[in-house]
Amino acid sequence: MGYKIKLDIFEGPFDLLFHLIEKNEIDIYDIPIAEITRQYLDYLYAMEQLDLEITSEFLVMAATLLSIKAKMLLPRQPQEDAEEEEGVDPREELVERLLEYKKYKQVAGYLERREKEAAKVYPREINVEEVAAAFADDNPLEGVELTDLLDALVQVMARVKEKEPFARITREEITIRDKVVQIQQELNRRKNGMLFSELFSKQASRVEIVVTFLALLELMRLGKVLARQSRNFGDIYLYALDADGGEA
Amino acid sequence: MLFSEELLGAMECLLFVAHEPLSVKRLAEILELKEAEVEELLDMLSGEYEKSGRGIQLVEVAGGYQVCTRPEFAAYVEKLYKPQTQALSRAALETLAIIAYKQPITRAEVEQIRGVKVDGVINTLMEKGLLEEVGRKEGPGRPILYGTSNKFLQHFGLKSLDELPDPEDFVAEAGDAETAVEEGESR
Amino acid sequence: MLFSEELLGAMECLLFVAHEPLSVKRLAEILELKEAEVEELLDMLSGEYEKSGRGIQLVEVAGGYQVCTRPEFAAYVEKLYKPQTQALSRAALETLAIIAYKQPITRAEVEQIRGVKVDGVINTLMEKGLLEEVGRKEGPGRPILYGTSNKFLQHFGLKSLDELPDPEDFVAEAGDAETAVEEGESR
Repeated sequence: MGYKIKLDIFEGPFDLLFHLIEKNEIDIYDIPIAEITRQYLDYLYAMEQLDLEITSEFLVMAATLLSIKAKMLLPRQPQEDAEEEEGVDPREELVERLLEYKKYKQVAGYLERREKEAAKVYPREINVEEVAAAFADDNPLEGVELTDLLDALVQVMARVKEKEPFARITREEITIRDKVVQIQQELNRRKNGMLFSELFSKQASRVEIVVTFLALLELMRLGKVLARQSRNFGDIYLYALDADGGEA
Repeated sequence: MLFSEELLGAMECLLFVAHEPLSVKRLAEILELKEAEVEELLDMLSGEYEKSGRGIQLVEVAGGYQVCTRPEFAAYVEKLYKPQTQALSRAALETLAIIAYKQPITRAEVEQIRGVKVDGVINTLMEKGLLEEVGRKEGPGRPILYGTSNKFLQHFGLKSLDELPDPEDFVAEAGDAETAVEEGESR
Repeated sequence: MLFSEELLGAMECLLFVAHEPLSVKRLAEILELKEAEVEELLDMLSGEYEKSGRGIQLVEVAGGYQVCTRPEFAAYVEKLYKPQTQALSRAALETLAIIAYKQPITRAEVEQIRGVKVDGVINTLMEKGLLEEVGRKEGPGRPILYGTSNKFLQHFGLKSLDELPDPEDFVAEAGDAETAVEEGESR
C-alpha cells in the first residue's frame, strides 16, 4: 500500500521523471536513458497493476523515452560532413523541457512554504454587508437639493414640450381657438366670475398652461374677458364681458 | 502574572479573529486559564486600548467580550464603505420630481410624462423609502397611486408637500421674454 | 505630527474594519493626508504592535496593509475555529507558479510546461479566486489568457509579484549537486 501512496504523488510524466532522476542521483545533463526508461516503464506497469488510471501523457512520455533510447543505441554515423547532426544529443529537448518544468516545480515548493507561513496569520473576517448595514440608514437623497428636484421637473416638462409637434396631431383640443371657446363657456356658466388659477387643472402640462394663458390674453384683447386684481400678488378674478363691454 | 505577556497576546489574537463576542468561560477554556485570570487579562487589554491614539476598544456585550472600532471614527469607516451607495440616477430624480408634484399619480401617468417605462425606477425609489403607495385609482385595473414619503419631506426639510416650491414659478420664468424668444428660435 | 494621535486611531480603526488590504493611496484619501504622512502613521502603528504582549501585527500584503494575527498564536486561533483554508494541491501550486511567472498565459501554454492537462486545476483556481481571466490571445480560437489575482498575493502573503524569487536562481541551484541531493533526501 505504501507503494500506491507514492504512486499517487506524481503530477505527470515530468514529475515522475524527476523523481527517478533524483532517486538515482543522476546528473540531469547526462541521463542514462536506458536505465531511466526501464524504471519509468516499471512504474507504469505498477500503476497498471494497481488499477490506477494511466493518462495519455504518461504513455506519450514512455514513447518519447523509447524513441530517445533507440536513437542513443544507433551507432553514431562517423560522417563529419553532416555537421548539423553532429553534437545533437537526442536527449537535449527532453532535458530542456525537464529543466523548464523543474524551475516551476521549485517555485511551487517556494509557494508551498509561503502558503504555510501565511496560513498561520489570520486576518479578521469582515462581513462587508454587516458593516455597510451599520450605515444602511444612509440617505439616498444625499447631495440632492430642492432645486435639483425642480430642475429635474422642468427638464422633463421641457422634453414633453419638445415632443409636442407629434402630440399636437392627436391632441387637437389644445389649440388656442378651442381654449378660447372653452374659457368663454366656463365664464358664461359662472356669472360671478372665477379665479384665474382655476383655469389651470392640476394635471395641466406646460403647453396646456401656455395655450390657456394665450387664449385668455386673446379674449382680453377682444374685450370679451375682464381680469381684476384687488391688490398686488392677490387673486386674479375673471369675468365674462357682454358684447358692449359691460359685465355680463 | 508571569505568563501574562504571551497570554495577553494570545487573548488579543482570539478576540481579534472571533466572529462573535467571546465569553470569559470560552476564553478560559482556550487559553487554559482560570476565569479570574482571564478577567485580569481582559482588564489589561482594555487598559491598553484606552490609551490615546487607539482606534479600537474592548466592549462587553451579549455575555462576552468583543474588540470593536471606536465610535468617534465611524465617519472614517463610513467613508471606507460609502462608495457602495450610489447617488440617485437622473431617471430616478425626474420620476421623483414628477411624483412629488403630481401626486397621487399612477405609474402609467408618470410614464405618460416621461415617455419611458418607469417600473424599475419606481421600484428603486420604493426600496429606498422615498415613495409610498397611497391608494388605488378608481377605474379599470385600479392602478396603484404613488406619493412621496415622509423620508422625502424630511430630507428637504419640508413640513408638508405644500411647502414644495411652486413649479409655476419656473413656468413663469420660462415665460420671460428672453427665454420665450430663445425657445421660439429653437423651434 | 501634532494631529497624529487622532489620525493614528482613525487609521487603526480603518485597518480593523477593512475586508482587504488597504493601499497607502486609499488610506491617504480617506484620512485626507499625504501618502508620506500615512506611511509615517503606518510605521507608528506597526511599532505599537511590535511591543510585547500583543497578538496582532501590521502586515504589508497584496499592495496594501492589513492587520493580522501573529503567527505564534495560530494554535489558539485553530482551537477557536477549525482552519477554513485548505492547503493547495501540488498540481495547483505548480500551475500557479507557471501562471505567476508567465502571465498572461493560455491554458495550452501551461499544459506544455507541466506536461499534463490543467483544465480542472485552472477551474478550481478560478473558483478560489486565485486566478483571473485577463484577456484573449490573438490568433486561432482566441484562447483565454490567465493571470494571478490580488487574492493570490494574499493567499501566499506576498507584497507583490516582484517578491517572487527569480526562477533562474533555481536553475542555478539545480546545477548544484548538493542542493539536488538535499532535495532528493527531503522527499
